[in-house]
Amino acid sequence: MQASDAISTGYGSAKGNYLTNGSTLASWLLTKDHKRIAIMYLVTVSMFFMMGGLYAAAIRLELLTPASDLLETGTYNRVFTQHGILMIFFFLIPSIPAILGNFMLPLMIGAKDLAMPRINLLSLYIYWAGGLLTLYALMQGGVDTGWTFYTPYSTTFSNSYVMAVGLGIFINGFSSILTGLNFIVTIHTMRAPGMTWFRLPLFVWAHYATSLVMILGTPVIAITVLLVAIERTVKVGIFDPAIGGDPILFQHLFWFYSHPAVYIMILPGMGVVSELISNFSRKKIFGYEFIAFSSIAIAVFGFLVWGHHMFVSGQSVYAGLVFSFLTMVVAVPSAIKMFNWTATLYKGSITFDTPMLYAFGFMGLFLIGGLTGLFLGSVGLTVHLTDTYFVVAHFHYVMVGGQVIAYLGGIHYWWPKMTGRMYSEFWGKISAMLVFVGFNLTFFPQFILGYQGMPRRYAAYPEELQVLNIFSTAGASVLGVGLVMPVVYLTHSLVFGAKAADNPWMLPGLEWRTSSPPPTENFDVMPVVTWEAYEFGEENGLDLEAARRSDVVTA
Amino acid sequence: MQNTSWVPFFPEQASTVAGMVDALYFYLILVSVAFSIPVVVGIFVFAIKYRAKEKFATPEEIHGSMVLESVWSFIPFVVSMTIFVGGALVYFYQYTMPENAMEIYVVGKQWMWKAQHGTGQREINELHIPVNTPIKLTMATEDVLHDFDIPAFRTKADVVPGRYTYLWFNATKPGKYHLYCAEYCGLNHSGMGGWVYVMERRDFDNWLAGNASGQTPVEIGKDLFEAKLSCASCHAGGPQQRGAKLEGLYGSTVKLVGGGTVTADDDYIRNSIINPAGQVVEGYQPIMPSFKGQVTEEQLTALVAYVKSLTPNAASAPAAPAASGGPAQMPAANAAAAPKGGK
Amino acid sequence: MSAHSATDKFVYHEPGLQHQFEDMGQQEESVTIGMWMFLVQEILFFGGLFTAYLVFRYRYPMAFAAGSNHLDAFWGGLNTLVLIVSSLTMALTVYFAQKGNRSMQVILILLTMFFGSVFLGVKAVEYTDKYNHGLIPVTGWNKKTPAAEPGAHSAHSAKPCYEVEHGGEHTYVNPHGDFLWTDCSLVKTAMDGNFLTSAEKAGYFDQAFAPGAEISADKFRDKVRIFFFLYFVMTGLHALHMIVGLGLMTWLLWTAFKGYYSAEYYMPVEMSGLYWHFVDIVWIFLFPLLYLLGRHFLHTH
Amino acid sequence: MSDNHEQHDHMNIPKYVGVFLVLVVGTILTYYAALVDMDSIFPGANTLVALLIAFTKMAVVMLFFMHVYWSKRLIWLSAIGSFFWLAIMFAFTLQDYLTRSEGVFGR
Ligand code: HEA
Ligand code: HEA
Ligand code: HEC
Ligand code: CUA
Ligand SMILES: [Cu+2]
Repeated sequence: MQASDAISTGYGSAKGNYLTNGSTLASWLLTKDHKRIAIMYLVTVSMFFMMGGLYAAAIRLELLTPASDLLETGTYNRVFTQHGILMIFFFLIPSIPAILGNFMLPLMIGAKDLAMPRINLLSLYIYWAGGLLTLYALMQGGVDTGWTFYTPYSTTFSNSYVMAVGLGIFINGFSSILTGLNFIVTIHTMRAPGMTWFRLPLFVWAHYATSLVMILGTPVIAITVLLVAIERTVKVGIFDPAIGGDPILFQHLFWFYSHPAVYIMILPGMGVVSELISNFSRKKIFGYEFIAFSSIAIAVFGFLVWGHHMFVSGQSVYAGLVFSFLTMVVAVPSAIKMFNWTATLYKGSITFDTPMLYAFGFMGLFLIGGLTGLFLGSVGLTVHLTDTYFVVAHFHYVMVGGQVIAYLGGIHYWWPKMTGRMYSEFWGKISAMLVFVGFNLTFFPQFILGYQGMPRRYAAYPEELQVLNIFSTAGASVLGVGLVMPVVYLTHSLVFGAKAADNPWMLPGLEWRTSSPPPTENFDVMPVVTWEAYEFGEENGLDLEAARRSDVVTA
Repeated sequence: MQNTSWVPFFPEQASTVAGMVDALYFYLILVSVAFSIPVVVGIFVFAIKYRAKEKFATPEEIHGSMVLESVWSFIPFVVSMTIFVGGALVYFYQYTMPENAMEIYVVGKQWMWKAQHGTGQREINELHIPVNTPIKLTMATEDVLHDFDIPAFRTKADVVPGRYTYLWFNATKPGKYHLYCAEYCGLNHSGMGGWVYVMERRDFDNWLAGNASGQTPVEIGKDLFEAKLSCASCHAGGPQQRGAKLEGLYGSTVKLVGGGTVTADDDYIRNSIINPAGQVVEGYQPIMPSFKGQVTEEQLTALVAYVKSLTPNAASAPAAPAASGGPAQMPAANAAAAPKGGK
Repeated sequence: MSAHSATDKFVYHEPGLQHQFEDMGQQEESVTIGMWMFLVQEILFFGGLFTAYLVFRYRYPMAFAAGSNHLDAFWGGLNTLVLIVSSLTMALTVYFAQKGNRSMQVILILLTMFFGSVFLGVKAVEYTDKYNHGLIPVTGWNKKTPAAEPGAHSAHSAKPCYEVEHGGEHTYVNPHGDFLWTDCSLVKTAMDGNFLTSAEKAGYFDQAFAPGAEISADKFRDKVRIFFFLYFVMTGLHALHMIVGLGLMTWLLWTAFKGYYSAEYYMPVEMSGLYWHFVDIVWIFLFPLLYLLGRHFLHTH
Repeated sequence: MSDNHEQHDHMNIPKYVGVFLVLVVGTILTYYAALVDMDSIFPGANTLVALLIAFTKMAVVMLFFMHVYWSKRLIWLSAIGSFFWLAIMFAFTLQDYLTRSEGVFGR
């Protein structure tokens, strides 16, 4: 045991941890422990990410040459559709909430578990069921509708497995709803004594906002894909104009969920980054309330702007203007966050551990992604930009540059807590930099391609656009290497990594005050919170003096 | 914006709205840079200046500042409003239909664009228009959503089944510009496009009057087959193609669905084009669309000549001049896609 | 640091207290909030359908009036009352659970289940009736009645006309099980009275703006079929919730019978009650929207 | 933490029956209201009346049968909030359909 353990572990346990508490298959599959559930999510979500990544590789290889030569157009269409579906519904949406949120939320608020452990397990099984159905459909031949399932192509014309994938997404949606429900209840009722709302770490606030969106939005996509499925099977319905329906209604219903869903895909990442920026500057976050409330504001106002995906779809000009206006408004809370993070660095004591490198990466990439969101929100400009690679670049900047980077940062940050092992800091830094460089090389050229007019979902494109596409593919290779590396060294660390201290970075959060890995019910002793969020001083029970003397604390 | 031709990788500006869109674009780039500089410089400066000098330090606490928060909420808000207003003005321009525009009907179908001019002239995957003339497209689709997109004009609009949608532009520069389908529409979405030809008024009138290209029938046929009529989208000869293989067809004996056989002569090819459902080749689905009414007699002759040229030793007898070119009507699709649900 | 230890707290095990909670109050609050969040989710789940209903009703009011008139407001009204009664019995179940009265609880749960079943029975009758009239909006799913049999329920005011088709040895009124609707009288009346919106004109007529255009029976039928599609999806989903509710009641009946609940612990009863009332509320909206709106038009013209 | 046990005193059988009667009256009212042509007063009046009655019925069910009246702020908030979100969905979808005008998009 290292010196720092004794100092910082106020509430931990020496007896054993959640990993050693039973090793049979049943002890995992029937567990109600949020930490084990999170680990099972981690494994499956990563698998889906790799599959999605392989599809991405196929996309980029095909686009190396202008002609549709490597993949036939029909295959290409399936490839990008499946890439989108796997990445969005089965990777990005559950990524941070179901893994890091699930694991950390109870720890951070000082609870023994989520409020509804059985529902948590149920949500995992639902996710598996939805995932299996989708995988089955992919084996059978896949879908070719685009992840947006626009009607009437999806209801009447496509002869791929729309039904099965649709039902997969329908089922999976309930997993997300149950996770959100569980988080809201947990945050309301399970806080430890002294853990007031404004002492909550911002990660928790971000998850509260995310959960709101999950509960209020996801049911709508569920019913919408159900209607598509019904329309497909019985050939009646409300979306295909050939039988009297209205395809634009589908778009309204779809985006009512799917725009707010993009905030499901960024708010948790913003939560992670708030943690990282503050903790690795060892400084209280600047404007805590503003960051907390801007999360809620994003969640709420995010519901008012869905029509910005439909500027050229045939909705009314008036609606286009209203949605454009509100899109601008919803960008402001993100701006507030951005500035507060920057201000937090001011006069801090900044270290450059791997998680912090990811946080810096997030700041830069989300900045570009968000600002290009404004380009797309400006109606007149979007008429030119919509359905081009500009949009593709925008959303990869926010989703990959934002959420995925934040997710990686979070995984590295909490890895010692989750596994009790330290990863290699050297490889961590190398891979963080490779990801950053590769990412920009992949997607920045796509902005230019987009402005030149290259439409998205194209298997073949005019020759004059090849140069930039080659850059993009080259970048994707670098990015791919950068992303494979963590898989390798993190796995490696599970066996060979140095044992992690309970609080390797001497941080004040409750999750750092229990042992690494934490015991089954998280704390042997019910914690009582007497400090504000992000207070690094010794008076809050952190024996920094002793920690400084021992140099084993960080690996 | 005046001249952007020096900017690398920048699309041509060829319509009245293009300059406005580009101006908006440059304004947004300016805004982005203006907001990025404080953030990026801030990150770099702070990161370097305040890098940890001591392990586990506890720097002085700064809680926040109401003044700063107000400033950096208010400024982005105001700036974003200018973006909104700019966008709205351009949008109005893009979608307010001019009064005396020249009207062209456009029908999208999987996977081709069919256009018909006021004079009855038809074209497929091409659009010939005069320069400096407002053009209004009235668009319909026979099947799924498509999107008529001309990047050089910086404008596009979805074509929605069950109703008409409209698009207008005023081209400012003669030339040849990409035409795309920008809304995903299935298998050959990326092949659904062609060219927009902007011509001087006089050239356009000539074009309307007749095709003065001076190509041989086989060349014309090849052009039609590969680009204008998109025959190649089904007949390119790959393993997964949906149409029959045409190489070596001429003079061979073709097995038909239902048991019959027929020798592939000029008439058979001709009929296969204008009435494909009449003789369906064994092993294929009767999905080939009829091109009746879309190809002129000359074009038909040229197509037959081209298909024959795919069989190396075929006798080069002139195509039999049969006459059955139907009267020019609106593209069949227009009637089919008459407004059902729209309003 | 660890001044507060577990021994400070009064630890005992109340019935039904789950391991993650500290005390019963915390558990009850969690469960209540959880249930409400679930209901919020349910409201938006139905909300998608209501949006679809709204859009189509706004665009094709006459088609919806025609469809709505063809539903039987008597059955619909009766079912509303049945459901309200079951809501009352459910509310009283909770009331007696709070009082710790086991026998009343059991009786009232049984009553609730009875009324719930009556509701579903009536729904079944209605669905059958639609089936017999060729009003299932799916081709092939309607009754293929031999023409010799006189169609039942000929008393309806807006009866769709059957086309008699001759095929094979028998003569069928609906050989392919089509959705049958040929009655355009309502549109005619509305047309003559100048009640049609321009969306409807475009939706019901072949040449929307040509003078003297003829109503297209096909186009009108498509719109009425959308009404029936929504009718079946919405009431079907509602009925599904009723069935789930009945399952819940069965479990509740068993546990109440076993005496699991007391004046201290009756959370499950209360939560089931919330669910049951929610299902009732959905019907409170479905009834006027599907059965009633547009009726005045037929009444007054 | 929670004061659920207090609910014993808020409602009694006569009150429950009273709420029930309100619901029955509402049902009958909504039926007859639907037969009267109020659309001639202003278009949509029939719909409005039907919905007003439905909302009233919903309100009493929620307040008394579901005990919202005596519940915490959070419950009020989620009850009202969910309908507010429905309203957003309706309003923002309809703003498109209601404003499609001739000459611009659509016809
Ligand atoms: C994580 C996901 C995510 C996030 C967070 C965002 C954030 C934003 N998005 Fe993005 N978006 C997507 C994912 C996301 N988007 C996806 C997946 C699509 C395509 C879907 C498809 O069709 O397949 C899409 C498409 C898309 C479109 C439609 C494009 C089209 O198809 O035509 C639009 C249009 O308005 C848009 C706008 C915005 C805006 C304004 C924001 C804002 O929230 C951004 C706010 C952030 C900032 C503004 C940066 C920080 C601020 C400052 C540094 C200060 C300066 C600020 C001001 C001056 C206001 N997005
Ligand atoms: C979370 C969301 C997410 C993520 C992470 C990504 C990641 C990537 N995406 Fe994706 N993308 C979408 C969401 C996402 N995408 C969506 C929604 C669409 C729209 C679909 C549609 O139009 O319907 C889209 C479309 C899309 C297109 C446009 C296709 C088209 O319109 O024609 C392109 C083109 O370049 C692309 C590229 C990439 C690349 C190079 C990555 C890279 O970042 C991927 C890098 C990852 C890896 C390379 C995997 C990592 C590897 C391992 C972990 C190890 C295992 C693997 C090996 C051993 C090889 N994506
Ligand atoms: C949508 C796909 C499609 C397009 C576009 C298409 N075809 Fe076809 N074509 C087919 C299919 C499928 C068959 C085989 C079935 C049949 O005979 O109808 C066929 C058959 C033929 C045949 C007879 C071949 C034989 O082996 O007997 C000829 C000739 C032909 N097409 C010429 C053309 C020409 C010329 C064009 C363009 C003007 C064209 N096709 C466009 C799908 C298409
Ligand atoms: Cu047509 Cu894409
Ligand atoms: Cu959006």
